[in-house]
Amino acid sequence: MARQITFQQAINEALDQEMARDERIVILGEDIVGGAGAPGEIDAWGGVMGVTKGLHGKYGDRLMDTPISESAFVGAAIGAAATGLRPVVELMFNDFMGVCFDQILNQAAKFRYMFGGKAETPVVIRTMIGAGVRAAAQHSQSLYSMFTHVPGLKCVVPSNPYDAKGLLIESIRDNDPVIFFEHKKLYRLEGDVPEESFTVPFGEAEIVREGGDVTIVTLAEMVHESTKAAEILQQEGLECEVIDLRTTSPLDEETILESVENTGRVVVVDEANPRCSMATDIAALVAGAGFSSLKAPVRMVTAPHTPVPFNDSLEDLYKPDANKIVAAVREVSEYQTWKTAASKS
Amino acid sequence: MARQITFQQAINEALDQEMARDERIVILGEDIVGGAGAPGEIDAWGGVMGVTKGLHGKYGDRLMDTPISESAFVGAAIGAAATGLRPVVELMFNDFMGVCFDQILNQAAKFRYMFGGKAETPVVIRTMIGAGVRAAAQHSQSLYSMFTHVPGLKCVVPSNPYDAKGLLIESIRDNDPVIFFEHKKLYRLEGDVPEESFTVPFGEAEIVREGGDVTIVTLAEMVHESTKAAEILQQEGLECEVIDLRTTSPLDEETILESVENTGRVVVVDEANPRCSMATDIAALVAGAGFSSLKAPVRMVTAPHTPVPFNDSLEDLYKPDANKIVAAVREVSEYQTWKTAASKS
Amino acid sequence: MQLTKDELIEAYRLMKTIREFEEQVHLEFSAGQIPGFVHLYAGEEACAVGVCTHLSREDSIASTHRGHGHCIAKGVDVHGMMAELFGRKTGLCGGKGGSMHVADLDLGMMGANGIVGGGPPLVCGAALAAKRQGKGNVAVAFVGDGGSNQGTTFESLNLAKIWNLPAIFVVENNGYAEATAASYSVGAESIAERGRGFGLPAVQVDGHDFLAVYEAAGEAIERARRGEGPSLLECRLNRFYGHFEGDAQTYRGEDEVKSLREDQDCLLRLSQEATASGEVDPAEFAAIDSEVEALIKDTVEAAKAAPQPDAEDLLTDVYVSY
Amino acid sequence: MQLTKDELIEAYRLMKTIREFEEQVHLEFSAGQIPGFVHLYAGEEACAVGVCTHLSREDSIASTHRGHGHCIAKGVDVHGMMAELFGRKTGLCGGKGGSMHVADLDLGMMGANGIVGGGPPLVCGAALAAKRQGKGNVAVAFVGDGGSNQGTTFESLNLAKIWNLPAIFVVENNGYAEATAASYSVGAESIAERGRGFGLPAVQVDGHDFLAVYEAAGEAIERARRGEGPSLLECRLNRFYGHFEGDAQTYRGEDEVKSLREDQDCLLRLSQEATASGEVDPAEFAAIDSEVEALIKDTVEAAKAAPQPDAEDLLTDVYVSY
Ligand SMILES: Cc1ncc(C[n+]2csc(CCOP(=O)(O)OP(=O)(O)O)c2C)c(N)n1
Ligand SMILES: Cc1ncc(C[n+]2csc(CCOP(=O)(O)OP(=O)(O)O)c2C)c(N)n1
Ligand SMILES: [Mg+2]
Ligand SMILES: [Mg+2]
Repeated sequence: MARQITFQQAINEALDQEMARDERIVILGEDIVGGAGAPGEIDAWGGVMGVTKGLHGKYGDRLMDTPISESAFVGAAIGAAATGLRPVVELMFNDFMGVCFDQILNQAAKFRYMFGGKAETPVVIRTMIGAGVRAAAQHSQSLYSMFTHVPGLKCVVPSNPYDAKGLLIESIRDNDPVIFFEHKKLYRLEGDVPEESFTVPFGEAEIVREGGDVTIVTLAEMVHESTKAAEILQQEGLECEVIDLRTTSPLDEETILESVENTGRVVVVDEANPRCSMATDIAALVAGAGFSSLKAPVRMVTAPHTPVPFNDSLEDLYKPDANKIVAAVREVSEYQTWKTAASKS
Repeated sequence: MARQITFQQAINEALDQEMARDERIVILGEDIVGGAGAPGEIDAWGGVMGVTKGLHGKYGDRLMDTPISESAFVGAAIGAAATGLRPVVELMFNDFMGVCFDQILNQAAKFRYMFGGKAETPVVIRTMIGAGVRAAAQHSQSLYSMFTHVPGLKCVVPSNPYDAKGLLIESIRDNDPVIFFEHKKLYRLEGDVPEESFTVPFGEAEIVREGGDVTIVTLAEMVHESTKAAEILQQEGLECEVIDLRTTSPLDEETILESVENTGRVVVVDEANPRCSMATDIAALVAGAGFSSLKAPVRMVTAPHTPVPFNDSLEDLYKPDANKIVAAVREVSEYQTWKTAASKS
Repeated sequence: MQLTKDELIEAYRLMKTIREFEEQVHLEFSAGQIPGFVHLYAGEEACAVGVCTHLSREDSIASTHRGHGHCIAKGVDVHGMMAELFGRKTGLCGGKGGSMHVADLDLGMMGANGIVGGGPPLVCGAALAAKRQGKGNVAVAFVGDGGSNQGTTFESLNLAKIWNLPAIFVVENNGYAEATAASYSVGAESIAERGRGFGLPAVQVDGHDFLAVYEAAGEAIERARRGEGPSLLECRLNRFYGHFEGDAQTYRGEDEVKSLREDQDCLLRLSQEATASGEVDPAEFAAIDSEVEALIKDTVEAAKAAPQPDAEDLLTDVYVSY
Repeated sequence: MQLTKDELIEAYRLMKTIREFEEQVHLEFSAGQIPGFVHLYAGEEACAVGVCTHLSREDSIASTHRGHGHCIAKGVDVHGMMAELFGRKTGLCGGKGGSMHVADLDLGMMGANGIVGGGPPLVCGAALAAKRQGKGNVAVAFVGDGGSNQGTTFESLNLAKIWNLPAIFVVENNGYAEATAASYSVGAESIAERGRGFGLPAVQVDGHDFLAVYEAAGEAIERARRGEGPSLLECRLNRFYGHFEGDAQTYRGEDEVKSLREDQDCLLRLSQEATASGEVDPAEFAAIDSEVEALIKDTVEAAKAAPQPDAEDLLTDVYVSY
């Protein structure tokens, strides 16, 4: 059997292998070593989740702890990328984009285009998303839709250890700025991951489960809830095709549209808030290019339009889960258009 | 005939009347007076577009120029709102949200919910959107979709002087944080505006033109391009219903869905970039709740997924215009489903 | 600035309340009873109380992720706080905020804050509101040494200065931001020095010394009340626990915490000084200690017995129709 | 630091090139030939040239919205710049950037920047790259007095200090940010003083005095090259035109600009000093003046004759498939 490691180990390994391969890679972020200037252990943390732990021992000052000055150090990563390094920077929680968004929105994302192709900005910003750990309103958001909205950025949302490794290596080798979103509930997830270096290309969604009745389009942690739902529905004889986007920008439109051509029914599952979101993005794609195949309304299963509540049971209610997905799939599968009703008779 | 004033004058008048009415209103922003500390004229600018010009003479130090410290002064407006004032703050270009987004995303938007309803934050953030004046990639964006994505914020996108006045007064009186987006191409637009104070409620779209063939859903400056397109199409016998959203959050879902029930065909026109946008938001709404009425794919007419280019002709190509809207409407109106084809025969 | 005996005893009571609150939260968190991210203030009590003793409910404070101490010092109800940490309906925020978002606007407590550097701009606003209201009120931002490196904090120092706001920036320099030493992350000679670079009167005090904090804060606050603008106060102090509950603290020196508890305990110091001078009888402190312990025990029990929020609460306190 | 005569003449040529470039842009803008937002550097030439004369193409600079002068001083091609301002295909950015986004990464010019405070973080990165490459290169951020109030700038000062980066922050204090006076917006005694608060060596110089800027910049840059960390240099100077082209400048004093042109012209000052000392013959300067005028005239004509971008250019230089 193939080797099993966690999502977190997969990220660490990707960083390790790439740093060994390319001198230009540096890692910056708050406590990504941990213990700078302190009397105790050096490499005390490896980032708040321990993801970079151990790399300092191998690569020394190619990893640098930063002050709590996100604009300065995210910007520094971007500036260094434009002048010859290939930095990977950790923005602890994606919620903190608010204190450094300009450097991403107006600097990194714009350079290549507004300088007429004369700049490359090979920077990767790793950041944490997701609700589910009672971290409340300012540490639980999933803000990938905002980055996906911005031309010039590429956005990666791995759902499993294999993809985490392959997509991170791809991200590091890409010459555009990449935002790499790690769902905090996935770090301990184990899965098969080759030891050797490999890449997963951008813009290729994965069909994690095939099925001809309903297409479920989803990403990140929600891939697992969707799969759970698909298993439940299989008992009822409903076959779901579950599509894991893997990257939201670029987006693999073809895989989605082909699946919809088969099923005619779509549920989009996105943990984020509903408005102007990845959920609406996929729904709009299907309502446009996929319309001729559609046999039922596109249903979105998302968080409500509220901040993330602290209380456990409220937070559980807040998040989409297998039950809600099952209900949505049933709804679209039972939907009868004039057309489908007619064609049955 | 009713009095005609410009969009810009309408905003100035709304501010003036509200300041006269409510002592708690203060205005903060860069050069919103202009000339602070300088030897020449005081009230030299009234903001970079002159929108607040003249108010300093009437209200003195209730208007305050700020340093170029957007986090501090936008945050100050928010903090003042939470402690008894009702500030209106000018964030010159919405592109500058990047340097102060945290105060909006994580502070203003979250207070009421995360403090369990124990806080009110009556702050209005006025900011400029839009391409079309050769201001290039960092001064031409339309970023309302990012704010619309955020629960806890209300988002206003007036398209004409009447709405600008009525919606701004409504915004100032609202107890939630409101982002008020002013399209820079609209400031000189004239229109009928009552002299007396009045409000336009949130969440009520306006049907600016009735028609039974195709629904065009749009906002801000694009309302005018859409109306132009509708006039052209009328010559061909196609009647478009043009819906001006007026506020994107809250969103008037009913008006859109009712119109789609009639027409079965929808074009969404949004000047912003296409991904995870207001365009996809409306398309998704229609693909969900409006599906049973839909007779054609939902078409989105938007900017491409690129930054805004500087060059005139490229920028003109970048923006949606009447011609592109006409083409999209024709496309959806000519679309024949199996169902519509059948029902015609 | 002289404290009466009653004031001193009240200050001790508040400091003890904070300490006891944190010790109990530590236990309950370890027992898995409190979810989420929790940062304890134990060890730093003299700062919150030394500052807030000068404030009335019309004065405002904005706090940090390490906010329990500031809340208690500002007079926030400990039952409401504990229930909030447990996520209960009876919590100050109805269970929707948790430790990082405890707030009580009615008492001028503008909220703990999960964003480092979130508070200083807000405090500029509260100070502006106070200035316009003209009643001599002030607003205080608590900031950590880590938070002192955030651009929002720097901008706020300048804004407060040029608008001559009644704002006080209290920097709680506990030597660490998470695992990173302040000696590494702060390039200046001191945070006070950096404040002076912005044109603010700025002093550094021993934050374990309640009386020193009380005095320095009093001067800064009085200056602000008189309309003479903002100040910065750097308190050097220590946290007794890890950055957050669960932190293994391997970055700290051997026995660092132990020796802090022995030599740098602001509570001990205050009570020892007051009893040594004969001003307060040790028995009085002991009595307060047991009262406070009983009180905090009660908050824990009440919180555990309190109801969960209702499902409908998910959709209240925010505009929702979709 | 002694300049040879050739170096002095070369500096004059660059300063004159900037001046002439800006004067022509002013005319073309007024004539409606140049679209968009344009901010002129005329009057401030001694600063850009005084600093950049010390730099090679392996050194980096990041500029501001008022970027033409920095570009020219760093050796960027004036034909490419002028064509870019006109939005032509032959422009440095293919017409997609315009005045606010002129860049030439190959020459270490990291771009003008439409975001005030956008540059300093980027320069920390370029300085980090230089430091890692170990060849003694440096990176320079130009910042206005207005930009000196942006949080990103403050954070960068601290980051450069604690990482001991070869970064130089050159603050061009021209007294105004748009219509707002620096005396209003900067709370500190001086911007240099604020820099010292961050632990950076910081000096203030007369930015009209090329030799003074040259010398002070040289010290800071040499210090950085030696691995001794960042510095701040505050140049006090003036802009001859409005904030942007179209600014009525009513906030300025009566005759302010007129007297500046007469008394504070860095070009005049440099040429007068050099001719008074007999080092340079006035005729040599006159010859440069006509060469430069001819050159800039040519850039305008070439730009006007240059082709527009192609429609397809809208979709290049960015990932697009939708
Ligand atoms: C903008 C932002 N960046 C990073 C964090 C993560 N974080 C939370 S607390 C903390 C350390 C704060 O240190 P300090 O300001 O010294 O306060 P202390 O914890 O020592 O009281 C960090 C980095 C955050 N919450 N917000
Ligand atoms: C973040 C941001 N805020 C505001 C502006 C608008 N703006 C452009 S230039 C400018 C003034 C800059 O003043 P200063 O830094 O002194 O430079 P100067 O124009 O004097 O050269 C302002 C406010 C901007 N471009 N970016
Ligand atoms: Mg600390
Ligand atoms: Mg200036």
